[in-house]
Amino acid sequence: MEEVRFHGRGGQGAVTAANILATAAFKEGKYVQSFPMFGTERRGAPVAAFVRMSDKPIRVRFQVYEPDIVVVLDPGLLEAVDVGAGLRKDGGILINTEESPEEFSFGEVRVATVDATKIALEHGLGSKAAPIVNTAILGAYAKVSEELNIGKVSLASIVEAVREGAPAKKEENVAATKEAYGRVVL
Amino acid sequence: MGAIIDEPGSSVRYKTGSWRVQRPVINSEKCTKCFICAKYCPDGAINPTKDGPVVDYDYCKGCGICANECPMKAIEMVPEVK
Amino acid sequence: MKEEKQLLAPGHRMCAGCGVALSARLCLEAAGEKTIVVVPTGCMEVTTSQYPETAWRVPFIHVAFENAAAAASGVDAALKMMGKREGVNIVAMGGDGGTFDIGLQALSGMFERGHRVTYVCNDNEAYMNTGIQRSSATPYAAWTTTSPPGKKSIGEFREKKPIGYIAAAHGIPYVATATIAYFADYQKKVKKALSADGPAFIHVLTPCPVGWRFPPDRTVEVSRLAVQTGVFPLWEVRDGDIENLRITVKPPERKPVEEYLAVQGRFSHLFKPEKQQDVIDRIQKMVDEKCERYGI
Amino acid sequence: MAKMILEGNQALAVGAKLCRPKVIASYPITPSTHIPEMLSEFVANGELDADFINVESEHSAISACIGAQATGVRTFTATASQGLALMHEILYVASGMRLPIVMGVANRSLSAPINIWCDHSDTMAERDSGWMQFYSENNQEALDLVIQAYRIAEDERVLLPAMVTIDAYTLTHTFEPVDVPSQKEVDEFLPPYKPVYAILDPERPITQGSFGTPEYFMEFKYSQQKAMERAKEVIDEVFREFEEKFGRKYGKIEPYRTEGADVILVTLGSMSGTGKEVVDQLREEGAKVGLIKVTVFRPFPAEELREAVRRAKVVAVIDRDISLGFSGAVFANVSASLINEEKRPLLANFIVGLGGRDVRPEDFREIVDKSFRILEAGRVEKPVEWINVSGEVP
Repeated sequence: MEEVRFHGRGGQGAVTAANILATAAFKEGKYVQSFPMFGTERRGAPVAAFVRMSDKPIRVRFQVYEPDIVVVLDPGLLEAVDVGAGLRKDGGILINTEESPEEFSFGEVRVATVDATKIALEHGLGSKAAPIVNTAILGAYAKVSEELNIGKVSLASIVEAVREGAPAKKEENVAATKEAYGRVVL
Repeated sequence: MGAIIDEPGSSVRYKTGSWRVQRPVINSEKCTKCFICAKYCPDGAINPTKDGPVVDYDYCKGCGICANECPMKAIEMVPEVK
Repeated sequence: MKEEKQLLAPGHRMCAGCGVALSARLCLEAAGEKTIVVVPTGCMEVTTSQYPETAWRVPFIHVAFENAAAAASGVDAALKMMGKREGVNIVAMGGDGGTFDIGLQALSGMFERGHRVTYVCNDNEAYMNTGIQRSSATPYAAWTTTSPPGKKSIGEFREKKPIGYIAAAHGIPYVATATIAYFADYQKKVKKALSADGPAFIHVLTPCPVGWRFPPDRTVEVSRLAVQTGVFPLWEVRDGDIENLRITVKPPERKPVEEYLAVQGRFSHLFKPEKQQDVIDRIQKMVDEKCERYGI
Repeated sequence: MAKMILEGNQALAVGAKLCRPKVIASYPITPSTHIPEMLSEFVANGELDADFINVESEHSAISACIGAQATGVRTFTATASQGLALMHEILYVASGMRLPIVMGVANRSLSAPINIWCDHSDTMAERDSGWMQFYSENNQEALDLVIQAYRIAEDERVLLPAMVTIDAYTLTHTFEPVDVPSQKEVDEFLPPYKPVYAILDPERPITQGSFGTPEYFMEFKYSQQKAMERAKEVIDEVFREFEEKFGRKYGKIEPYRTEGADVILVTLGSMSGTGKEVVDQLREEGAKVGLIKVTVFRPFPAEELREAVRRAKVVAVIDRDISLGFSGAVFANVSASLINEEKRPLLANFIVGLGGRDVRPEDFREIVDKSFRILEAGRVEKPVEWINVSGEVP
């Protein structure tokens, strides 16, 4: 079983990202579970969402404490939240930032970065003040999972899930997803 | 089942006439058959008939509204004789 | 003269001279047998539906004290879904406790949602089922077991809640007041209420010989006095248009409220050991002000 | 049959929709709000032919359901926590009037302090209300149990209301794949609602909700108790039929690796899955431990439970609720079920996960460790123990 944790802010779509990722993994025949951090957080507050995927039925029902992959939707959260908490040594962390991976240190954990905000805005997803980065970052996730061979979900499945799950601008979201896949820095 | 009562109006088995300490007696000579008494009876114990109102003593509780409201003062409340 | 089937059968256990019993009879007579009755917990419920006998010859349901309007909403919805809504009346009959107080939230919900239910409040101005405790319908200066007069009390010290206005403020199609003495007026209003395309509310004053402390033969008389003194004006309002409230029974000449108060033991502390003229005057003034607004 | 990824609330809502309720009355409350939201959407877009009553409180929600069900249609409502507590008095009315209403409940703690997370205090507080109670382990069970609950509740031998529960967040807000049966399949399993006694019809006037004096009251309660007892059989029948039709097996209790187990854990709801995972691990480590999941809490399956723990040495009942001043509610029922057994296991109660505190694998391990220590000692020193709680009270 592999576990993924998303960090975002209320309203940024971290929960939707987790659901789309779970759907994509499900399309590949995996058992999945996705759920939000159980809280009352409102718009703007830090939130987290989780995905479990496995070849066997998933029975466990507790929060994710030791994720294989962490995805950070908002670089501003790095200051506020211990995004690396519990992260497995052989795992990876994917951060939405314009900076390169060398700028970050999470021990032995591999760091990947992608400027999902820029990609999202280029495709007209959200505004400068509130870019909608969750679909772009999922494209990056496909690449990272492939490279690390952990929590692997193909770009094709993610694209399909994005197309189904995006409430609006389906093709723009799909384009952003595909583009981010190619722009990850590892 | 579920304390459902499926016999409508079965309360007629319960004779409230025994509650009465005084009974209305209609003076048919004074009565004009306006049936105000029947209209105002809380117990539906006065039946309007072609011969005038008839008190159903099985149910009349003896409240005396009929006597009080009768425009002709044709109803008298008399003590129940035990 | 045809003998009509009483839809509220004799053998019910309401007190001798009960105003509520008379109100229920008159209401059902006007509504007819295609009527479903919803009743909250109270005097009427415990006296008419004592297992294994029922006084009701129409479908009847009681659920609890504060939810007659909600239960009636469910009946309305179910009939609609069953395709049986047309030609059937839904009448909820609650007391003042179940309507003014504990049931007000459910009532407001029912009004606001627009269920086609005629809600009749049989107001005897206190919690009679539990033994004459004050409700928000209890009038100023009345004795109840929880608003007793004493060295520091005049009895109930607040004015009666304007339930009819509260109902009308929801903008529902029809709101009226009525009382048992004026049965023709009352029954006409029941028919109007039932033909309204939405919720309707009729506030019926139903004197209680036990709680108001007068002899049981005077129930109708006391209800008539309430109208003749202007204590309880009879009116109707359509679509919440309170500006155009219509008086339906205008007493030819208003009698002094003292006549109404004096016949009721619940106001006896205003007359003895010594007469409290100031309080009586105050009540008269309250009534005068109201009646002037209504032009009666 | 289609596989869909649904959160627990959605699974419950979809399950309810497939049962074609005609009147739904519901009031929003976290974390069950998505249920009425989804159902109102089904009604709005014509997928479900029902009247959705936007009531002004949970009290009115259940009252409107009673009014509608008593008129003659199938009804549904959903709530959680304070909402269920607000319904409390009316729950007794629904069962006393023998109206087979089905309700979804998101298990959430009761205030104070106010808390929106999972525990079972809300439904346990209604265990005496005459409602059947079905606890879901996952979203599939939520959907399946709603469908089965209607069948059981409406059976003429039963005619009792039922609640189907899902744990706050761990199920309500968790997405996972769920097999959604087709409408046709459900229609074949659950016939249209035909009221047996309770109908408000001017053509056939009856009185419902009558006044019961001491001469009659006890008989009515006795008949409810009898119906609960008959429900046990009906539940088995319906579960069997469901398995035949849909291939998923249910039991009032579900024993998991209890064969040869010295220690048996008793669980309810979503923690059961985590418990099974830990049992697997411990079995691999050589520990003789098993688990019993209680799916039906009312009527309480005492007979099955007695049988299932017959050979165990220690039974550790894990309660996600607490009857303050005594023990967890499940423990009280389990121990009462065993009290007349000549040879019975030692019984211990562990209180976990109140107000959404996570129930983790290490909590299960701790409980198992403690249970084996009880086994070694041959006695229970502390019958009720709280797990993962700081002794320091703020």
